[in-house]
Amino acid sequence: MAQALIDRVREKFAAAKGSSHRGDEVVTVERGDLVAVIAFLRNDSACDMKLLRQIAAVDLLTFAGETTGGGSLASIEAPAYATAHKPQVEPRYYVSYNLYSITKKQSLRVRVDLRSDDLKLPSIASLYKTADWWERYVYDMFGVVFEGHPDLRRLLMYPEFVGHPLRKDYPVRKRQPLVPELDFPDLVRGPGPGPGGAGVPMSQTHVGRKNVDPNTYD
Amino acid sequence: MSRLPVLYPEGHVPESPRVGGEDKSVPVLLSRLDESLGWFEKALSGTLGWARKNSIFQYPFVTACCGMEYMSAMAGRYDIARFGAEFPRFTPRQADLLMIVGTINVKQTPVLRRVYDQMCEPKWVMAFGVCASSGGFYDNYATVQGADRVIPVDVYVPGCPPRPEQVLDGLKILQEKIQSQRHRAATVEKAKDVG
Amino acid sequence: MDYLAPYVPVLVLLVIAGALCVAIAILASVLGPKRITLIKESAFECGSPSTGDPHARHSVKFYMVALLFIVFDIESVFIYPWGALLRDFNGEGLGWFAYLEMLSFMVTLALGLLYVWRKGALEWKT
Amino acid sequence: MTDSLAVESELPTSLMTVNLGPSHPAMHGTVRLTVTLDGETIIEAIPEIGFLHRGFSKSSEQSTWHQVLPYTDRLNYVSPILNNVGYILGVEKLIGIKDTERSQYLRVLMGEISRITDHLTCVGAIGLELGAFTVFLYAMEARELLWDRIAELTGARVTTSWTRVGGVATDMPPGWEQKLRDCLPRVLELTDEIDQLLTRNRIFIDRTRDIGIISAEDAVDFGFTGPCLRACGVNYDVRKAHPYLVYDRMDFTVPLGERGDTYDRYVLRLQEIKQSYRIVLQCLEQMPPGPIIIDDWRYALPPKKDVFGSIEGVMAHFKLIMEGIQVPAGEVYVYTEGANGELGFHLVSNGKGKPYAIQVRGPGLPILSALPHLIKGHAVADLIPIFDSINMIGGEVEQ
Repeated sequence: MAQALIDRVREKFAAAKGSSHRGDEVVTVERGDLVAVIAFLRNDSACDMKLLRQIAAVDLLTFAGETTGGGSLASIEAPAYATAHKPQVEPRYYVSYNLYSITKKQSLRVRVDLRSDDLKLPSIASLYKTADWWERYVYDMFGVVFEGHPDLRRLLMYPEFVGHPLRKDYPVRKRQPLVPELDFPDLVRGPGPGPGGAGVPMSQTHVGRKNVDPNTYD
Repeated sequence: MSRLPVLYPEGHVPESPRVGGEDKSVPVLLSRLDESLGWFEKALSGTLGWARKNSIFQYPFVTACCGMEYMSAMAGRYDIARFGAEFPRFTPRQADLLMIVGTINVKQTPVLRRVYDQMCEPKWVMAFGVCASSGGFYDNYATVQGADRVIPVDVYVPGCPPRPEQVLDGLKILQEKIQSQRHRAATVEKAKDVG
Repeated sequence: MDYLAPYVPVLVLLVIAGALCVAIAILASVLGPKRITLIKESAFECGSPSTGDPHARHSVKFYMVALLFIVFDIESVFIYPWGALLRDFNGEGLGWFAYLEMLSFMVTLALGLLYVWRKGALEWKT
Repeated sequence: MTDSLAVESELPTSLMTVNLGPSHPAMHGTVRLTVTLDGETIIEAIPEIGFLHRGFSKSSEQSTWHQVLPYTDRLNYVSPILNNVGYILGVEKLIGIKDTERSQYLRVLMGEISRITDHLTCVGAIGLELGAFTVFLYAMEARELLWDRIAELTGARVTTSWTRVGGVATDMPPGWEQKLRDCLPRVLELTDEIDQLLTRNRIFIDRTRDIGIISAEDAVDFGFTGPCLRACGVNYDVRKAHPYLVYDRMDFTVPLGERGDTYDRYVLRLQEIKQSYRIVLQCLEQMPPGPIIIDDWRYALPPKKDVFGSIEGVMAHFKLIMEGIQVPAGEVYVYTEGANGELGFHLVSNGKGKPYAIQVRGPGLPILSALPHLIKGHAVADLIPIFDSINMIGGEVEQ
């Protein structure tokens, strides 16, 4: 039912491309007229999209990659993504603004693709008060800078944190501790063989250990 | 009671950071009563242990889902008041037991460290739930793999979240530990940098 | 001294209570181990380093409320024993005199209340 | 006459900044609020969150679609089944399958029971932090009764991880329905006792009426959904606006508030408990017999007799466990009515066994961002009931 919405957007903004997957309508717009599209969707009486549900961002670096499943084998120690030999993907990020109209009961997602070298987007904090924190979240997790944002700081991570954790090339377990941590070996998983040592599932830790007495090790 | 055979993996496993570690804020109480004690000291230590064990004031450092089970442990059915540990004190000055209830993430560590340092002796720490004991299944950039990487911990209560009975069992184990520890009287130690 | 006799149990109670409090205070300070460190001396503000100075100058209205409370609370404290003994006064023929006495006490304080009310000290200016 | 008092306003007073830090009972342990006070009035409040950020999105990218389920019921850990249902509906929408009739009823039934426990906990917390400890104990007793039923069905009291792609994990044990019918009246009785204790209590009304008011436009602008939005009179409930599962066959009303203050948000939660009770009863009556999980072995584990009985069963079981469910590529946003508002999952799949990207729209995050707006100008003591009435749950706000 939101197909009419996409047509309305396309009338005013030729560059917009509509698409729909499993019933969710997404309209992809250029970065230039992003604010205009969202202002139109918000203020136009026919669309009346007053509720900005969420600003989601996705990093498409390993989208075509071969990250197989491997349920129980999925050792928590995911190999850190080596960007060197992996092909760069451009445009690498996309940010999707999820709008909903309470009165018209229809929802639409406005999507903007971003190249990895200029991660800039105009801020819509002036249109929606809730955009303030969502934009800080996307800045904190992906590093997308929102120009015109009243107070762009990290939302979740601590100021001393370097890097943006939800990027695909940020290793899962790269910790930057604030308080010096006592680093004693992982007594449960033990220093056993296998790729990750501490990352190897429990059952494989005592395989091949020298003085393991099988009947006492629970 | 028969104890499970505890197997130490080879290689250097440091003594539990709580005892004698280089960390200056290790509590004053030592864990082994086998040092030679006179009759009076043993009696004094026993009574002090008994008094402290039965009147634990807890500082609930509640962060995550374990808080729900903490509520159940405090509420009517699994009442923790039966063991004398009912009265939560929300200031470390008046608390004996620091209950770390829930996940400790990296941003929380300075707060946890500060609250622990500001607690008055004698103090104990209970890691309530798997996340506080070993990080649980949050093994990523944001979480600390167990509160014992930041502060010394006395009792680990497993479970995600632990059933209130497990919490009470953990409290019982802590009480046994307090009773068997050596409690000295009137020891005053002042850190160098304090005026 | 005989009329003091009924009060001996009260005296014993006070002595025991006082001794108990003093004992607990002494025992607590003697038996408890003390480890004084810099962080322990600093203020506790929910785990965050305390910003801002705690001795900020507050508005006068808080002090004024305290004063008004003291005045009118002590007034009610005086009325209680009077109320309890009014029947005995009446028995000894002093009823009217005691009643008028308390009335004059209350009127003077009522005047005070009127003054405070007219002065506008009762409105809570946020 | 009052001139001499006018001088008093010129007396210099300085502002005081207080840290309602992360480790504070009223802040539920996960928010630092730096409050600037003039005497008792709050001039400005700066919230700082992230003290319970546990890297849900990052961890979910390392686990298969089913392994993400335990992470979801730690998002809003007060009503975990609502998160499970919300997430699994998203995965099913990505795959394009629907679960069996009976499992839809089971999901609605357990979702509503979980919603009741959420509202009970919130109301208990409001009472507790305003000093009414008895209300907290009544709420906890009622919640224990419901947790027993949840534990008997799903196996866990809080961390249920109960739904599966295409169905649910466990069916109702024998005699469970009767036990539920026996304990629900006691839960309602306790809710009525809480109602009598607080709703017409002079002190409670003074502490919560006209405190933390937000207008309907501001609420929508701040992204409010759920009881906090309906307290301002906006009728938006995902179960009515976009019925999913079998909510269209349930007849229940959506209570609305008028002033959007703390009192309305409290009363709304009590009324929603009664509505959820009605839904639970209707679910129990209309519950159809039949399988609780679809029979498509590409997505659902085959029954044990097939796993050990036939080669296809073993292969399907092995592939599902080892490879995880191969969800077709695509991007989907699925929203359900969580206990605090619209709980949305933005799921992106690249056709492999692991989710490519998951971002949760926790209903608590936008509401918490409006906290400074809500408490400006109020006294410090009002901050506690306002913060309780928005029912901020660290897990869903900071993922």
